[in-house]
Amino acid sequence: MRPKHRIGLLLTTAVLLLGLTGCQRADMSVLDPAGPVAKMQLSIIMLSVYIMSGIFVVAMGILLYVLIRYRSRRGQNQPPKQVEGNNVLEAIWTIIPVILLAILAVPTVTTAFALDAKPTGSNVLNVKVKASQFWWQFEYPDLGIVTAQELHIPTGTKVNLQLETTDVMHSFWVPRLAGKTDLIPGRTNTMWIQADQPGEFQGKCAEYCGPSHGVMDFLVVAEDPRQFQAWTDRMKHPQVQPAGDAAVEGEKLFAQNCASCHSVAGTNFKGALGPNLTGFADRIKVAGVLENTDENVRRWISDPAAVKPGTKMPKVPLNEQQISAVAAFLRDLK
Amino acid sequence: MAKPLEEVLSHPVHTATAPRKRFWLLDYLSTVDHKKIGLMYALIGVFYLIVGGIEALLMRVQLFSPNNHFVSYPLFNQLFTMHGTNMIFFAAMPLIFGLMNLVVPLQIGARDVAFPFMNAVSLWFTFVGALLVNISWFFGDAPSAGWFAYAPIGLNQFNPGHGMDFFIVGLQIAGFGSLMGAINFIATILNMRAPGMTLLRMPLFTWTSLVASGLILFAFPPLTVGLFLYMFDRLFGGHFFDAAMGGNPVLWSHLFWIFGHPEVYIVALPAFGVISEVVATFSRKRIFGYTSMVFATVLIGFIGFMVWVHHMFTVGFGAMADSIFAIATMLIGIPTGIKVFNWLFTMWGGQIRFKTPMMFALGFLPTFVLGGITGVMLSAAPADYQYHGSYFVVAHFHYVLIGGVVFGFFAGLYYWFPKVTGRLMHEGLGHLNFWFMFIGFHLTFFPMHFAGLYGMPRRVPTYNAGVGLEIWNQLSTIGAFVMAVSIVLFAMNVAYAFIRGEKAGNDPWDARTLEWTLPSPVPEYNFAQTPLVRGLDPLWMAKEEGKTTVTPAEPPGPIHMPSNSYLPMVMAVGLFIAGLAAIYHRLFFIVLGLEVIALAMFYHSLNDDEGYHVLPEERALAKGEGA
Amino acid sequence: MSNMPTESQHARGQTEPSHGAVRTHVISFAIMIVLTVVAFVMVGAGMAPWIVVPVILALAVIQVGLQLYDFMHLNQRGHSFPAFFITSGALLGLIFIVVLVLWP
Amino acid sequence: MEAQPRLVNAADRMELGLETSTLEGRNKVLGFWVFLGGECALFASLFATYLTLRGQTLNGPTAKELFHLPLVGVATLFLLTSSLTGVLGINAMHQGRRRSLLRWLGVTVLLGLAFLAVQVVEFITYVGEGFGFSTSAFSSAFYALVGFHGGHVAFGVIWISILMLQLKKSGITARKAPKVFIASLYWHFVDVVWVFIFTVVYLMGIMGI
Repeated sequence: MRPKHRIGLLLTTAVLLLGLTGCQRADMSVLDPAGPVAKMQLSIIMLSVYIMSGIFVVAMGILLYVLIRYRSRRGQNQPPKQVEGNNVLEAIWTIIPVILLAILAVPTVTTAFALDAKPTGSNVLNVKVKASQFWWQFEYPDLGIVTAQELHIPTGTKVNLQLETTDVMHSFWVPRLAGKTDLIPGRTNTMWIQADQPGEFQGKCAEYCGPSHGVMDFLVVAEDPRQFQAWTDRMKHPQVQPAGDAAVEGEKLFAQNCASCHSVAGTNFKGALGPNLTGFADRIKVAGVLENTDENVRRWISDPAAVKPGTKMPKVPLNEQQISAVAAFLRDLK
Repeated sequence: MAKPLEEVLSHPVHTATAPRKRFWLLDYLSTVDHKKIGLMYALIGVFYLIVGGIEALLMRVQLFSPNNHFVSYPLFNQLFTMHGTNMIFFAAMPLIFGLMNLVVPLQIGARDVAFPFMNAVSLWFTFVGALLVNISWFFGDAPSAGWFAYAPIGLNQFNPGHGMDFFIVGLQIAGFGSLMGAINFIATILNMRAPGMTLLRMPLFTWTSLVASGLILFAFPPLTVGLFLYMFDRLFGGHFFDAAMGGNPVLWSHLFWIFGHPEVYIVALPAFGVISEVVATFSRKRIFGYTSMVFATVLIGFIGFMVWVHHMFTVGFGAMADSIFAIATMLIGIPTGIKVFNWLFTMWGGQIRFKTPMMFALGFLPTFVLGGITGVMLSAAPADYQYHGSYFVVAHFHYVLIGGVVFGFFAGLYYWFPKVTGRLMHEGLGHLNFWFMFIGFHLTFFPMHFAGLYGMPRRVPTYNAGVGLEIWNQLSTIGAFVMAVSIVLFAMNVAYAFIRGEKAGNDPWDARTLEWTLPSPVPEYNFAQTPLVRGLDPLWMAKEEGKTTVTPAEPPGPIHMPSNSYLPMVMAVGLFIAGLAAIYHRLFFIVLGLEVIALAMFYHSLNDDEGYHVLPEERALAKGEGA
Repeated sequence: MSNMPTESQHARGQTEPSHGAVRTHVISFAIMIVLTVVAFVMVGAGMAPWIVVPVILALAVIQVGLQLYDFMHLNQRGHSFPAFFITSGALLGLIFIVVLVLWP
Repeated sequence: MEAQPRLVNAADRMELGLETSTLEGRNKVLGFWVFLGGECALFASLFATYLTLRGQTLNGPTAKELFHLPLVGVATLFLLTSSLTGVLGINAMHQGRRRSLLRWLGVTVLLGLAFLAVQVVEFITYVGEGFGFSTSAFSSAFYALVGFHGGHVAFGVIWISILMLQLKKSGITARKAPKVFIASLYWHFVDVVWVFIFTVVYLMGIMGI
């Protein structure tokens, strides 16, 4: 048995498996882009895959041939002819790669410049992204909205992102919409994204940032422009009316225990250290990672570090009933 | 009053003969013999390969399924930090220095390295550096900022424990060791070649060792500076990387990758050298395109210094920087491609024998080519915005570092093992070792390409369920254990060789270069008479003329040998004390440790030990020496 | 090391370094001082930076050349390897500096 | 017989001094040059650090407010002169004149000490003006670069002093000569670095570039 048999086998298996898993929900796949940026990037990926596969096949073809044809056999008493080299052959395998790389280099450079150009125009949406250990804040300066963990964008619109961090390095990555850009202390980076279709796109922090780096998730929620408009209206004029005793009790507890860090638009809660909780009930996730269910809200409040080790959110001294009350209050933030 | 020049030069030849035999352990602790030092380097390398491997296995168990809690998140971070650090600095580096020490002087017909004493110092610095980083576990606080230790996550504000200090001080010490080793090998290779061995007659392993040493020489100082700045920031209130005080965290990233990228070639180039030797020997053919191989090696070395920014494509330097460094990176593909095709055409027309070293070389080829082509894919900056920091990158560099370096080193270990020990390893076990490693490797790392493309970032202790990541991770975990079995098989094979291994003889592989003219194991003075080199592959040339060995260039005479010394170990102990004291801010012990080093250096400088001579009569008495 | 005796035979024919070397060194030194003074005076006189900076950098490079080639004997035969390593170090160092200045 | 590098080297050595008369000496000299190549990369990294951070003065003083030309000029004069005395020492060694060698090395050490004294005075003045190591990123980078160089000078002073002790004991031998020679290489290299420091740090700093 020779090595490349195995390679062939592995390649086939891998391709098969790829096909199989294609049926699954793959909402973080680079190979399934949902916007122009990721599409441009995928086209470079595919171009390089084609060129490189060609080189691989040629090299492995030669290896296969050589291993079969020139294996040592019985009765070979004379050593083989000692060849120093061959200028023509060596020139060939210098020049052909140069040409192939040039073919790859041209779109690489043009795409790099295309992605670097900041989109302008009246219908461009500006968003300030601020990352902290281990959550994301999204501020819409033109709309006066601040939210966290879930970035709402209208479909078919270019969104300009201004990226900053409050502590360590992070990296903003939504595989189906765009490759990543780092958020670095002391710098402001920019990138742009656009979603061509509505949907929820999983985002990840892609630069190691501490104990909970692996769960520093966020979502990009792309909606058609009318729904987006409706969302912005709700965020500008949120309904903060606790319904029921538990929620009223929750509001008091929130004021005592949570408001120093969290703010909610339309209330007196103006804490700026933690995520803004305006419209919390509409969120898909709690803390960016858990499904937004009543149980998960309580789980998160009762011991945040169990979900996100190293989080700045402390374990608040509340009993189970009080936590339920706070959860009830949060459920009413629409 | 000046002595006349003649008198100065006709310095009386020392007649002192070899000192009495020491107990073997004491002999090794005080040795300045490049072969014993090489063996100890290789042992350090294999030891940390196993330590790093265990760390990898723990991570793979954790990642077997989503939302697993086999290890905690902070522990996982320590595991990947230590895995990377151990594998690069304390497995790969000692392995290359081990092979270089064992082989390079023999290949160039030298009796020793240029600075035998400093060689021992390098070894012991590497040893205590590795020890210092790894004992952090026992001080309850292993480093957790990644082997790249990006600022500011490694600064006090975010990493208040001592783990990072162990990392910084340990790497600094090991780095000094590597730097001295590199200088030693450059001087050795340039100054101590046998008569007639011109630069373009040097074996390719020696060439790659020379270029790798040059890379260490220029790549480690930026790391040294970076680590010093880090130390100032953490221990003495500096503001190099702290953005709040005007510092710049990207500065560290730059300094780290100026070192970090050439580091890949530092460990990869000698592996390429091994492959060149093994492929030529087991095809019974001269290496194809020797001169272009040499130029490709030098070119890779130089371009290797001009591409580090591709590790920082997502930092936001803009399209201009990204384009320049993307193209520079692609350029490296060209000399690398030349090498691959030269290897293929060395085999073309040869008589290929599938011995274990050749199996590893053949396993190297497809694996390394895959790693190379994903490397070119990564160099396309806009595509890299997607790959960067994802499992695709993890797959890529393990293809280069395991597929290229580890396979290369195993080829080298199996190839030169008989020369070092005088015993052959078992072929059947060797093949089994190869197949387990080859299959386990691809099973572990091929799926990681897909995990990356499916959106899995690196350095995460857990991943999202239901987005198509489970299968890739499960395959990887299974593969990792298959690889672990291959290491056990290797250990068994070494044990077998020592217990019942066949005697190797001078030239078990029908090889081509000078080291195979020597007895196995090699006597302490290597060459009784310095050989005369008349071309590439001197032994093969001799064989073509019907001779069994290479003509000597000198009559038999007394051979000068350096004396053993415990000072290198003492100096390393001093540095260990000073390092540990610096971590815990104990000024008294810092001074004490540094004083130990200073006194050792002072003593060594004044002592002026001129070594001893082995006389021809003594050699004749030694076994295996056809007097 | 073992071939020390044969080495010494070659070295026997060694010529005494000429006293002319001292004169060369003193002249080099004088040039260095002049270059330094020029650089200091240019800055002290408050000339426009866009003239001064390239000039003083060039003066520094000339001075360094004198140090390397005269004081450190890089001009003598058998110094091709030293020259290679010191220029490589300088060249790579220059690349580090330029890249870090352009893209900090 | 074909070309042999050893013979070529031997011919080269005719012109050279005692320091390259043995293989050990040639190893030392070549090895030290190689080391200096690495030192280039080391100081380049420090220069790069300095150039990246020099604008980050925060509330601390800027280069323009801080540096005094005359002080730097005096320091430069000391170091440049010591470079000349160093090479004159090597000249004496080549002629086998031990006392002359020791005298020149002594002067070199004294000039090195004078340079260090000026630097200590300078640093003390700066700290007095509120420019400590922790004042700003600029101050950290300044002290790192200039301090690293000063450390090199101090090391050289100690090194040459120890060599002088040994030379007093043993005289100029084929084993001592390479040690003295590489110490002089080191000393010149330290001077080379200073030339760039006074140009890039001080002169350009005073111009406010």
